Amino acid sequence: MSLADGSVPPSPRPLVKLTNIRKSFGPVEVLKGVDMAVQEGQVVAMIGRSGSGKSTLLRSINGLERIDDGVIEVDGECVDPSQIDLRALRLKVGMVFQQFNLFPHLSAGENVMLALKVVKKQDKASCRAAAEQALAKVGLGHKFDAYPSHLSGGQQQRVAIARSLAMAPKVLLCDEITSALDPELVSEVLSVVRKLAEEGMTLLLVTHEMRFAREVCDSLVFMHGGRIIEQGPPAELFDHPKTAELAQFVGMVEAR
Amino acid sequence: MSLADGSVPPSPRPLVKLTNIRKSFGPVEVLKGVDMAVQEGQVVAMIGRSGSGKSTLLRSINGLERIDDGVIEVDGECVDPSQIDLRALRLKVGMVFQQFNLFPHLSAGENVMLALKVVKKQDKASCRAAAEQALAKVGLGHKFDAYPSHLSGGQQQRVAIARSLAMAPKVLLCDEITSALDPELVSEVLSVVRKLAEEGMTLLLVTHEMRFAREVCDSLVFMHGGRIIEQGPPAELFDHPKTAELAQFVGMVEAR
Amino acid sequence: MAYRFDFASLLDYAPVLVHGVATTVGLTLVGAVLGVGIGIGGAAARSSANAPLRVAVGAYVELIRNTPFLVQLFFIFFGLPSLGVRLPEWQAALLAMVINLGAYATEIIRAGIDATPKGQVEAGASLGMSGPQIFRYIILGPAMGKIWPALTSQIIIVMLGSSVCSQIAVEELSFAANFIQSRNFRPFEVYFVATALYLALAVGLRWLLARLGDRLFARAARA
Amino acid sequence: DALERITKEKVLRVAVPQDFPPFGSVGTDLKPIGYDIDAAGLIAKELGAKVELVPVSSSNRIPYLTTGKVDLVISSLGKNAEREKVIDFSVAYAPFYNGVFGPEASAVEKVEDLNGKTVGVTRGSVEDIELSKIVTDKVTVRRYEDNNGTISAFLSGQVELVATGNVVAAAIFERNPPRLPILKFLIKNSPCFVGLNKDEGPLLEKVNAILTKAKADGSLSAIAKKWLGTPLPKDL
Amino acid sequence: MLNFTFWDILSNLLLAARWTVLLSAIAFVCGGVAGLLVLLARVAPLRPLQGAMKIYIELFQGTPLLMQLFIVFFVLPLVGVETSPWTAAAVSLTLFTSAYLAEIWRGCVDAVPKGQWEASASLALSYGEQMRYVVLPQALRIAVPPTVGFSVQVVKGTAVTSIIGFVEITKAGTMITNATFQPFLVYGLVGLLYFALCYPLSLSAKALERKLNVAR
Ligand SMILES: Nc1ncnc2c1ncn2[C@@H]1O[C@H](COP(=O)(O)OP(=O)(O)OP(=O)(O)O)[C@@H](O)[C@H]1O
Ligand SMILES: Nc1ncnc2c1ncn2[C@@H]1O[C@H](COP(=O)(O)OP(=O)(O)OP(=O)(O)O)[C@@H](O)[C@H]1O
Ligand SMILES: [Mg+2]
Ligand SMILES: [Mg+2]
Repeated sequence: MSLADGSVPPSPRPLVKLTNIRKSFGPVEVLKGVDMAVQEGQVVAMIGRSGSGKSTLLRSINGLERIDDGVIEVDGECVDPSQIDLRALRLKVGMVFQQFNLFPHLSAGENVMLALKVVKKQDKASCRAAAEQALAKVGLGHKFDAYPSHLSGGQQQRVAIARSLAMAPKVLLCDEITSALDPELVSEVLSVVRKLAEEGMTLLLVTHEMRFAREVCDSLVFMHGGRIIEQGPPAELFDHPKTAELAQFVGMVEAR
Repeated sequence: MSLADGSVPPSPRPLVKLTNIRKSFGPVEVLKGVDMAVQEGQVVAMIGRSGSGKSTLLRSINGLERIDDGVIEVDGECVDPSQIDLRALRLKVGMVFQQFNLFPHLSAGENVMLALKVVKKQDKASCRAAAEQALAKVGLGHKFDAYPSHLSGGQQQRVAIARSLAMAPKVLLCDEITSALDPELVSEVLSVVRKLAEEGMTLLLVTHEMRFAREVCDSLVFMHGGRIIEQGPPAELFDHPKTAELAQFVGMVEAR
Repeated sequence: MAYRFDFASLLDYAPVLVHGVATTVGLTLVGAVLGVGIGIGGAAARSSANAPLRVAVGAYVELIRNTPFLVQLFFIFFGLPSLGVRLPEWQAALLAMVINLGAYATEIIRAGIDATPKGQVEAGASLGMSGPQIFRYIILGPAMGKIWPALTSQIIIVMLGSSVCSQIAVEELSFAANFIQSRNFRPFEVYFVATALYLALAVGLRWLLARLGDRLFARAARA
Repeated sequence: DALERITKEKVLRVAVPQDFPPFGSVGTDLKPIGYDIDAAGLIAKELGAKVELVPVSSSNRIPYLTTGKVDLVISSLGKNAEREKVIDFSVAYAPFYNGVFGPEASAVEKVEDLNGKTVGVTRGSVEDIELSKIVTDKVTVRRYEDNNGTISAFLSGQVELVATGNVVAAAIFERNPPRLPILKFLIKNSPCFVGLNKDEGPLLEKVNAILTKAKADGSLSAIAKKWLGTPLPKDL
Repeated sequence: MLNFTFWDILSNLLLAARWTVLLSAIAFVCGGVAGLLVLLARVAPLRPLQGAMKIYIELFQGTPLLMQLFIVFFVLPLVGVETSPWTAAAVSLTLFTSAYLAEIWRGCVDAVPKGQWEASASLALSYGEQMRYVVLPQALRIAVPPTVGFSVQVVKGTAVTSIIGFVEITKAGTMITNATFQPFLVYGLVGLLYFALCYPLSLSAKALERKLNVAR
C-alpha cells in the first residue's frame, strides 16, 4: 500500500519497524496500512494535513492507541494488537505531548523522578541524580523545585522532555511539541530537540516547523489520508514533491 | 516618553490618538505612558514580546480595561479614565478577540444581528440585510443559520469579524486573531483582513504573523516593557532595527 | 403577645449544650473521615474496569442519594434490629452519617477524577506506570484538590443533617435544644442559641477544612 | 381572652397525643383516637364548639400551648411544680400511674436494680422528669423525641426497659408485640390534667365545671370504661 | 384491636405522599422565585446588596433545616406572628431552597466565560442587555441540570417537617410503625416511596446534563 520510495538506506535491523498498521475509530479508518522504519540514531519528521493520522500513528507506537492490525517492532521485540500489557513497550518508547501534560501537583524534579521511583523502583538518591541530570540537559537544572504553574510554556515542555529522557527510552516520540507555545518560546524547545538529535537520540517528530524539519531531520515522512505517500530527505521532498498532495501542502504552509 | 520617530506623516486629526496612557494591575505598571496615533485608513500592526502590554493597550482603547491615566481620543471625542459609560466609544471601536467569543446560543446570523437590534435599534429587515452583507464580506453568506459549534475555527473567527464590521466601527482592533487557529486555517482569516485593509478600513492589529505584517501594514509599532520603543514602516523596522530590543525580537522570531 | 426573653435561664443548662456540641462535632469529624474514605474507595470502584462492582457502587450511591437521611437513620436504628442487627444509637447515627456521606463523596470525587485531563493519564501511561499507580500518584491528589470545596460543603450538610439524630436519642446539639426546652419551656431562647451554635460550627468547620485542604492539596491546587 | 374566642368562633383547638395509646393513637386511617380525644370531644360539646385536634408529642405540647397554637392540652399531661410555673391545670380528668416496664426475663424490682441498665423514656414527659429525679448516674436514660420513638426503641430492643404509663404499657401489651412490657415498679401516681395558658381564668373555670359535671353524671366514667377497661376511680 | 394490613400501610403512606409532593412543590416554586431575586441581588453591581445576600445565603445554608423549622414554628408566634404547620413548613422550606438555588445559579452565571461579557461589551451592549441577551440565556441552559438535581434535596428536605407534626411520608411511617411493630417493612416502604419520587428527578438531571455536554 505505502508508496515507500526506498530513499531510507536499507539496514539490518531498524530500531522501530511498523508493518501494515491499521486503526479505525468506529466506522472511520484513520490508518490504512502504514509501513515505516526508523533506524537507530535517525531523526524522522512526520508532516501532513490535520486529520491525516499523524498523531494516531505516533500514539500507536507506544500503545496509547490500540491498533487493529499490523505489527510494531521496537528494538527487536514485537507488539501485536492483542497484547495486553504494554508497559514493557512503553519503557522503550518515550513520548512528549503537545500539551506538556506535566503533573501539576509535583515540582519539576518530582515530575521527572516519579516514574523512576514507582516504575523503575530506583532508590531515592539515584532518582534524584538522574532527575538532576535530565533537567540539566534541557537547561533547567536550576528549576528542580519549581512547580509547573510557575514555569513558562517553553520551560514546561523542556521538563516534559527531561521526564521522558530520564527513563532512558530507545526512541523519543514528539507530537507537535511546540504548537501550544507562544511563538517566542518555540525556539528554546527546538534547540533542546536539536541538541538531542546531535547527541544521537532516535527521534520521531510530528511538526509544523518546516524550517526546523529541513535543517535537523534525516528523513521526512508525508502522511495523507491515513497513508504515508512520500518519504525521503527533507530537501528533496520540499523542493521536488512527487505527488500533487505534497506539492499542495508545501504551497499552503509556505503561503503565509 | 515614547521614542516616536516621526515616521508617521503628520496629519491634522488622527482617527485614534492615545496620549500618555498608563495602566497598572495592582502594584505592576503594565502601560507606562503610551502615545500613539492611527490615521484614517491606516493599517497598524503592534508587535512585541509576551507580556509587553500589547493586549492591555488594545483593550484599553475600547474600554475593556479602565486606564489609570491619559487620554484616548477616537474620531475627535475624548475618553478620560473617570468616564463611566463607554458605550459611545465602543460604537466607534470594534474588537475581534483571539478566542472568537461568538455567542454559542445564537446562529452566525443572530450573532451579527444582536447588537444591531438591541444597540442600534434597527428594524428586523435592515438587521438581516446588514448581517447578510457582513457575512458575505467574510465569505460566509451561506452560513447564516449555522451555529458556532458547527463552524471551523477559521469560520468562527470570520463570523466574529463580520459581527464587528456590521456595527460599522471607525476602527477595528484585532488581538492575535489567528493564534487560536490550526495552522492551515490561518490563511483564510488573514485573507479577510487583507481584503479589509485594501478596502480602506482602519485597522490596529496585534499579530505574530510577521510576513503578513510586512506585506499588509502601513506602520509597525514595537512595544517593549509597557512602552512603544520603535515605530515606522515594517520593512524599515525589520531590516534596520534601531534598538537592541527590536533586533533581538526580530532575530528570535526569524530564528525558526 | 408580650414575651420576655430570658437567656439567663439557659445558663443552668450550659453543660447540656456543651455535651450536645461535643457530640455533634465528634460524630461529624469521625463521620467525615470514614465517609471520605468510603468516597475514595467508591470513586475508584466506579472508575474501575470491573462492571459488577461499578453497578453495585452505582446502586448504593443512587439509593442513598434519593432517600432522606432521616429515613436511613430510622431504617438502621429501628429496622435493622428485626434482622438481628442492633446498634446503639450513636453507632447507628455514625453509621447512617458515614453511609450517607460516603455516597455523596463517591459522586463528588468521581467528578474530580473525570475532570482529570486525559493527557495526564496518558503521560503516566507512556512513562510505563500501571493503572493503580496512575490513580494513586497522578489522579487522586489533583482530583481531591479540585473537589475539596464541594466535599467541604457536603460534610457541612451532613453535620447540619445530623440534627435529626435527636430522633433516636443521640444526645447531639438539637437533642440538647429540645431537652432544654422541654424542661424550661423557653423554645425561643433555646432554639436561637442552638441555631447560632450550628452556624458557628458550620463556619468553623468550613474554615478548618479550608486550612486542611490548603495543607493537604496545596500542591494539587497548583493545577 | 380564649373563652371569648372559642364561643365566638365555635372552634376549640386541642393538643392531643397520637403516639400514646390508649389516650391517643391512630386508627387505620391515621386519625387520632383514644381517651384524650374523647375527653376533648366532651369538653368541646359542652362549650358548644367544634373540636379541632392537633397531634403533638410530649416534648412540644407545652410550646404548642404557650405559643397559642392550641387552647387546651389534653394530652395525658401530668402536673408538676415546674410546669405550674408556666401553665395552669384543670382538675384531673383521667387516672395515670407511671412505672418502669421491661420484658419478663428482666430481674428489675426497684430503682436500685436499674443501675447499669438502659431505660427509654419520652423526652419531657412526667416519667422523664420523675425518673430523672430518682435514678443515679449509673443508669443510662435514653430520651426519645416522642412516644413513637420510645415504644419503637423498646420493641426493637434498643433499650431494655421503658418508663411509661401503666395504661400505655397495657395498650402495647394488647397488641401482642414481639416484646411484652411487664410492670417492674411504680414511679408515681400522676393523674392527667387539662393544661391551659396562664391568665385564662374564665376558660379554666368553665373547663373545671364541665369536668366536675362529667364526673358526676358518669359520662367521663364511660370514656374510662371504653379505653381503660375500668370505671374512674372514686378518689380522682 | 386495630390491625393494619399491608394494603392499609401502603395506602396510608401513599396518601401521606400527597403532602410530601405538595410541600415539595410549594418549596420549589416559592424557593425558585425567592432564589431568583436573591440571585439578581447577589450579582448586581451593588456592594451592600451583594453583602446582604451573602449573609442570607450563609445563614440558611449554615443552619439545619430542622432548627429553621423550629424557630419559624415556635418562635415567630412569640413575637405575634401566627404560624400554622403549613406556613412554618412553607416559609422554612422556601428560605432553605432559595438560599441553595441562588448559590447554584450564581455558579452558572459565573460559568459563562469572561470572553462573552467582553465581546458583548465591545459591541456596546449595556449591563442589562448583556445579562438579558448574552449571559442569562447561556447560564439558564447550564442551570437546568443542577436545578433539577437540587429538587431531589427539596423532596428529601420535606421529611424534616414530620417533626412539627406534618403527616407526610416519614411521619406516617413512624405512626404506622408504632401501630404495627413492623419497622423493617414500614421504613423499607418509606424509603422506596422516596426513591420512587426522587430517582426520576435524579435521572432526568443526569440526562439533561449529558444532553448539555453533547450540545457543547
Ligand atoms: N479518539 C478518537 N475518536 C474518534 N476519532 C478520532 C479519535 N482520535 C482521532 N480521531 C480522528 O482520526 C483522524 C486522524 O486524527 P489525528 O489526530 O491522528 O490527525 P493528525 O494528523 O494528528 O491531525 P492534527 O495535525 O490536527 O493533529 C481525524 O479525523 C480525527 O478526527
Ligand atoms: N487582569 C490582569 N491582572 C493582572 N495582571 C494582568 C492582567 N492582565 C494582564 N496582566 C499582566 O500585564 C502584563 C501585560 O499583559 P498583556 O496581556 O497586555 O501582554 P501582551 O503583550 O498582550 O502579551 P501576549 O503576547 O502574551 O498576549 C503581563 O505581565 C500580564 O501578566
Ligand atoms: Mg495531531
Ligand atoms: Mg496579548
